[in-house]
Amino acid sequence: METDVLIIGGGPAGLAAAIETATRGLDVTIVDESSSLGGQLCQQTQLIRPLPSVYQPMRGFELAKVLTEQINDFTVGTLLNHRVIGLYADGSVGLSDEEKVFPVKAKKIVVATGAAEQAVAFPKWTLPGIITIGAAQTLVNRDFVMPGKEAVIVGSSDFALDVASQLLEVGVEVKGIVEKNPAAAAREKEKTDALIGRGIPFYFNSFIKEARGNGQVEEIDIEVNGEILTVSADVVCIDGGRSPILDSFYQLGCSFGYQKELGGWIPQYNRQFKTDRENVFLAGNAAGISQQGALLLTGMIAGISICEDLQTIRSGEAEEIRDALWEELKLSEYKDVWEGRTKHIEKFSSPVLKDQFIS
Amino acid sequence: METSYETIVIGGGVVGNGIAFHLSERYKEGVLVLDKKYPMSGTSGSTQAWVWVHNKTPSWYAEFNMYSAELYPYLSKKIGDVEYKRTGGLSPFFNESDREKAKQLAESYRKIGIKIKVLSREKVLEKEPFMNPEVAGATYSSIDGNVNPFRLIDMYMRASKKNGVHYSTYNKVTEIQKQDGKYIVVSDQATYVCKNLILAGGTWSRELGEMLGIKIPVNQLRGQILVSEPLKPFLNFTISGLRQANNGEVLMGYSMEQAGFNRATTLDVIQETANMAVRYVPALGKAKIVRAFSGIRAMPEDGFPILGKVPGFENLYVAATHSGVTLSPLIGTLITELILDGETSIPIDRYSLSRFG
Amino acid sequence: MHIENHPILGKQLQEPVTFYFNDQPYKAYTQQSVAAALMANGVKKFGLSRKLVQSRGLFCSRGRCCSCYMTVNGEDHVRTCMTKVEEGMSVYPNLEDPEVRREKHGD
Amino acid sequence: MDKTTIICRCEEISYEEVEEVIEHGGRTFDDVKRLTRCGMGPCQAKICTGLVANIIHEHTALPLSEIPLQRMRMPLSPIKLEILATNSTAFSAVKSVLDEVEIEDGKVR
Repeated sequence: METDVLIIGGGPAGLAAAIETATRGLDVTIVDESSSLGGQLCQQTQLIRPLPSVYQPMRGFELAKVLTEQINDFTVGTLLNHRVIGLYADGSVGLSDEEKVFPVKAKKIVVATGAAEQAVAFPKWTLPGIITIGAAQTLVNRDFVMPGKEAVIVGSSDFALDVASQLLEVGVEVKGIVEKNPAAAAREKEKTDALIGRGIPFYFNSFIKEARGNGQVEEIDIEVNGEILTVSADVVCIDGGRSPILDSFYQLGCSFGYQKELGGWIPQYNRQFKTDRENVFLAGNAAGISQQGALLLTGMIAGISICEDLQTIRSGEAEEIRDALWEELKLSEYKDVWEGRTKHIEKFSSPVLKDQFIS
Repeated sequence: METSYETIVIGGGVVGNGIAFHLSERYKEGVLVLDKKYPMSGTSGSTQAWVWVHNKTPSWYAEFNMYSAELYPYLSKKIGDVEYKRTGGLSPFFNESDREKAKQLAESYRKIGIKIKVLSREKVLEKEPFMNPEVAGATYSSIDGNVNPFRLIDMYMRASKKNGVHYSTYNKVTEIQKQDGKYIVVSDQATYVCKNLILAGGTWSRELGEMLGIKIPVNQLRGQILVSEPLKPFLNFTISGLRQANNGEVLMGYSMEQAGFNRATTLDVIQETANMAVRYVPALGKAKIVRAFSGIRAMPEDGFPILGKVPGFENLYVAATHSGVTLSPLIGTLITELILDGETSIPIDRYSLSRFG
Repeated sequence: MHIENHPILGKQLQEPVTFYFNDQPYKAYTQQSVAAALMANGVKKFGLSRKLVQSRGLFCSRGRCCSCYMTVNGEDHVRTCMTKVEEGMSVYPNLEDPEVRREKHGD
Repeated sequence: MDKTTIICRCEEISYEEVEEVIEHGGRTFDDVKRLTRCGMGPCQAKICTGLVANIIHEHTALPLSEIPLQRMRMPLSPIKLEILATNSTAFSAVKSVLDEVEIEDGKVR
């Protein structure tokens, strides 16, 4: 199979890249492991803001629908329920539909594989009922299943606080939010205050001492200022932050750098969102963890850059659009993320890890 | 930090560690092992780790491998459980026309004491019921087996350390000089002096030799291996091409490519290997593959070990070979004898670097 | 418990199906993953760990951690978070390493 | 952290076991992996990699940017062997052992 642009990952960034490239006449193929496009947006009921100026503010699942409809107007091949297995010697990407493995030869590849949730380990964190915060959201908003009756959340990122509200809305009792950092470090003051206002206890400077249960989690010990607080819970949601999913980049031979603000190790890339491997671009959380609106912008930049490379847009015009998107990106993400991204791009030609297969 | 040693071994792979351990059995002090990274990060950590004898050729080389395989049970007793299993080795063939070749092999090797049976299709399926019933036959020898390479190196290191061997890891050697009958070894972390120097750099032997102006003609040969998830024990033998490890994983692969030091895997070879594996053992088709890895074999130019004294250099020794896992205990024993006794219990002249002229 | 009426998304449960866990029938809906369907029915323990023989269930729900491995329709080690539940599906817990089953052949 | 805490869920490797490797000079994820099997299970280190990096960081004071990524490999997620075996009929690089036996004048060389 051949295509102009192969987009790995049909989440917001991948879809944004698909829209930019497909509307400019390129033959685009999106591959995604799940059965629908939209990625994590599909189960996000929170309002997404800020969004790029071309979109009205809306909830995540609505945005997924809007983006998917936009590509439906063009000839975009969608390989759902397909996953990337690896890479052939000639650079073709190997996909599987669970019946066979076959190569796809693409002129340009966009890796938009998103982010993985990081774990927080404590004694007996392997018990059933202890799940990631993302898993809790999927259960509630995609599968329409109550993950439990009494929940404790470990971590208090923006995302975790959104999910805490969503759990409350469907009737899960949130027995507490455990945060290892002090209250002063809270990034989402507004959301924190709102939850405190609804009577949700926040335990700052705290961590999970141990989980217990017979066959599944039944109670946990929280260490708060040296004291142990035992809380009964049948679901514990772990929010250990997120980091870019790198497997595809690694196989493609991309180099990496380390930017704490972007989620740790990330591929090297430049202002075009192009990696140091020929014809390999990237977008979204895979290029550094950021907010939904920013992820769309990164996909748009990658898309425009591909069109420029494949000459379906004039270079000057591409440069203008890209500059404008970068301006918007600056306003769409946290200041430290933006600064991390700027630093990362400056270090494009001096990766920390390269030639990882050469011994 | 100590920088003066009686003996320095450069290379902490299965060969270097084998030498260090066997030396440490006989003298307790003054051995240092240097590794550019951490032991197992090279060839020794990326192998199926067969202890394999029966169809190596020519016969004198098979004999050499047999002596080493015979040492494994004793090695396990000395350094601890390395998950060595003398499973017996089975090399299936699918064309009846190969039977003649197999018989000739068995006949030739009987003379040197390697017992090989040529099995009928029925016998193969009786021994290994999951083998493809289309198999025509197999050669079989009870001498073959396998070992856990990670355990092997771990146990070598623990035993050596107990005997007083020092290890310095993440310490790449950058320069070697000969001065006043001693060797000066310059590395990332320090400059060392030693009397005896052993080059056990595996795939990097050529580069090490160049530091002293010696040509050690070792090339690289890539092999790609697939690993399945753990399965209930169902394979009885080390089959040439695949084996089931102690924890139930099946390792499969027998590929050879020239790719220099590039340890990437490619779907092309992964798919070919998968094909080979399902052809050998069709029931494996449902098993899930969790990983593919590449190992770079150290391959001397003529395929045979380079062992012993380096001509023209007093107290300089080289041990560079393919089949390091199989040969490790024997090479360790022989190099130790060479250093401490000046001669070896089994002649190794054939393996001298001097053969390359 | 299934969420019949989601506060924001409304009534979304699609076609009901019956699937079997340890041969017992359970009710689920077609859009649900096998893992979610089990959790809706109060089943959280999907199997046992290999070494320490401890209970395991859903963890990442992204097909990455393999904690939700189960035997589905006779296939061992299926990632149940990535597999949609189907009418009549038969699900068993992951209790031990898969057994290799020999293909039937003519002799 | 409690020393018995599981770090690798698949292979059930504890904090203590990871710590021991670092005490023996290991400083990368892959060093820990080869000595303990941490990260060698079905998930192939997708969950434990960050946890191990943190332990190495705590014990060696190496900054996280100097603790390299684990080596990632194909297949990117587990796949049945029979699926992998599709679309390939060539045996160009994969050889059988018996092919290496060379016979000369009716005898093994």
